[in-house]
Amino acid sequence: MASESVVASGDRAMRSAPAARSSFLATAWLITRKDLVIEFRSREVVYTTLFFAVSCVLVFAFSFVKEGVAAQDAAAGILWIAIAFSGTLALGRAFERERQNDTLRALMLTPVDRPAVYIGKLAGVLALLAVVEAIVTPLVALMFGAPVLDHALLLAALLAAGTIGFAAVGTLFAAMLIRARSRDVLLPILLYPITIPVIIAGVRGTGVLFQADVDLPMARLWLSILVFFDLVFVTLALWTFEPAMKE
Amino acid sequence: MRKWHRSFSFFLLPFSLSLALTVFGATVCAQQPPQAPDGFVPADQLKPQEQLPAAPLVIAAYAVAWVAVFGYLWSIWNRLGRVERDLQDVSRRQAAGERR
Amino acid sequence: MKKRFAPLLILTAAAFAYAPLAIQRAPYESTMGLVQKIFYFHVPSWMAMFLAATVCGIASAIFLFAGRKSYDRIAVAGAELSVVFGLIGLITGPLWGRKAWGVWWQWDARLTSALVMWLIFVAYLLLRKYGGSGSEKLSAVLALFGMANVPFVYLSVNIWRTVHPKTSVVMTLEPDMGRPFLVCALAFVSLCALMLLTRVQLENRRAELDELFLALED
Amino acid sequence: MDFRSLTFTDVSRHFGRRRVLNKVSLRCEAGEVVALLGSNGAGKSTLLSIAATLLDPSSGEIRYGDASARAAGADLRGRIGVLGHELSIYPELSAAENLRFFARAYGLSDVDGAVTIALRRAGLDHRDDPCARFSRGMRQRLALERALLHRPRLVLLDEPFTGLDDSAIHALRERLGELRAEGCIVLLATHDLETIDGLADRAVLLLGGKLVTIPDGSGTLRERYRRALHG
Repeated sequence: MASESVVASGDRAMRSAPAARSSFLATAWLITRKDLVIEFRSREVVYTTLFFAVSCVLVFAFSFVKEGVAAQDAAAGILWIAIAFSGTLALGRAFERERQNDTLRALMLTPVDRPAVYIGKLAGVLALLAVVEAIVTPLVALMFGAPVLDHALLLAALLAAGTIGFAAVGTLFAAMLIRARSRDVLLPILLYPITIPVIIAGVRGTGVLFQADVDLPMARLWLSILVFFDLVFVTLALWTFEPAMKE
Repeated sequence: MRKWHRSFSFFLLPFSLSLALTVFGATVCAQQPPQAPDGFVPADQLKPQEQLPAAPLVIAAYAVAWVAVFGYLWSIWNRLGRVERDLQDVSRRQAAGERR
Repeated sequence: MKKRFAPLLILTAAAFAYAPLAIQRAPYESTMGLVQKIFYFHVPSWMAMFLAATVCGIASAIFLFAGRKSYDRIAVAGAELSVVFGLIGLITGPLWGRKAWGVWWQWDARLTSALVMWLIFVAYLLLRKYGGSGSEKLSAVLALFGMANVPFVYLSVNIWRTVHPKTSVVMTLEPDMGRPFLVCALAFVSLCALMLLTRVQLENRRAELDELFLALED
Repeated sequence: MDFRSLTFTDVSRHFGRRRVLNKVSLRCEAGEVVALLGSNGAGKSTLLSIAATLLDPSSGEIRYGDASARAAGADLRGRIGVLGHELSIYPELSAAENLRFFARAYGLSDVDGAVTIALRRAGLDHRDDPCARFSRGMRQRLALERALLHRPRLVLLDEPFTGLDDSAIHALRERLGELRAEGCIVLLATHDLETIDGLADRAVLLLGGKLVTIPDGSGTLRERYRRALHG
């Protein structure tokens, strides 16, 4: 190995101090891209979460079938339960990988500011859940005859807002549970009470879209409630991520 | 070793028990029938909830409140006693440690 | 600690001594009759729960951002009290509802969000019990989310049409009902403060015990 | 943001009821390699984590030059390089991808330049398969280069010799010499006395949470270590 020429006693360490730290968004994108590349390579979390979500929907479908026809009004609830459960699974798996390789610790050692790490991880989880929802929603439409395409844009907004609210809290807790004992059971215990309002708003909003006489203003009301929750949860998470990650 | 916690609970428990009795007494003697509703309706036609006597519900509610409060106070007092005992034998072990 | 206890203890005892008499003398509510008397314990227990939840939230915020360990102990006390008073509220409510609305539980905004808030503090206690050593900070964050729910619970009854009485009903009570309510409210709030102090005292003694163990090792 | 010394003042740390560090005071100067000795569980990793700003001390204080970690903020982390017990490498990514990710995280201006040099030093420049297939020694070398990528002032190494073959150990000893010449502060935790003997300017021992300085004097490090242990 050609050994680097040793600079006598010159203070090399001093002169080549790194440039100013990269901006918030650049750091967040750096972490998201890394997560997506890892996920694209192993695809482990996508496949497992997807299969889990599909089996979740099937199980519910069987339980609500009457004389061969699945209950029409159960579609919204089932869709959101599948999202919530697979979301918890995906969060647990994503951070389990960080724990096993202790890589989050290395990230905490770099000068990146912590909220950017949080946003980066959050975006990674959201991308994952978007893939799951893109497949589960048509499945629910197929099995329950839910009119998914009638107000596709509003439905997509509801799903996005609900998933952001759910994942915002989930990412924060999953990251902090890395050191805790029995974290697999603690994540749902902590996550569901906090995100119940988000799930209720999501189910009610989606339910309104699926029913025969669609009540659009009501759906928009639930959407605005979801956005309100997203803002509250994300800001609260951004404030608390830094002190909470400090041991 | 301050003894306040023992005197505090010594004083609190008998006092609260007597208090609980007064509460039950008050609710029981409050049994006068509520003013009769204007029209007389045969009992079985009333909505199910009307047929339900109110008194047991009220007594149950007050009982739950008192049981919860005293159950919790008792649990604090219990845990406090255990911590005090641990504190004593740790300080005894420490004192013994210094003497050795 | 002892001197702060005595006045509070006397205040609580006096309020609780007078409460049943005041309740017993309060007139019957025109439509609901006797069952409405649960009101005098149901609403104050929720007031005590809100107080404890807010104490827990604020103490957690101080512990999290200022890193002061003593506030974490106050937060634990607040969380436990939120669960206890929440439990009283969640049991007395349906008892009253059974008669007044004909059903034990109704999934409307006020009851649901109150239940959710109570579940959050139950989760707080579960986390502290099973989370292992590093779980204080996480439970502080959870308490912050719990406290963010407190205003939401309070406002939910006004935003949605709910079967639960509006918050304004307390202000518009007729004087005969208003007095006993105030007595009970005072009784519960002072009881909450008293139990909070006792519980914090327990946490402090536990911390002293840990200190002694540490000192023992040196 | 830079500093010339690292100072621990009465640093204590306990986990629940177990005291791990008890009033540890130590000062390390620029251009010095300090060996931190002690058996497993003596608190070596805890002390390194505290120095790396990952862990807060229960009491006592750490100064980087004359600034505290809280005052220095995130920039301080840009001047510290850590090789932990766990190597903290993304197994799904290749060596180059790992280094490029951390180079950007450290905000280096010339990312590719730094990465190619680091790969060559780690002897991994011809490997582009994921790190999962690397041996412990290769991963260790990669983790070391990752820790030194941003030319840190303070270098914290936790058991750097484990899993290395002789040539790798020789390369590491040479690298430590370079770091000392460059004016870095190197704090190295190990219980491999033979390898570190003659390399460290100073050695200190963590015993029951307390710090014991091993006098320089005559004899090998092991003899002086034994004398300090039973002295």
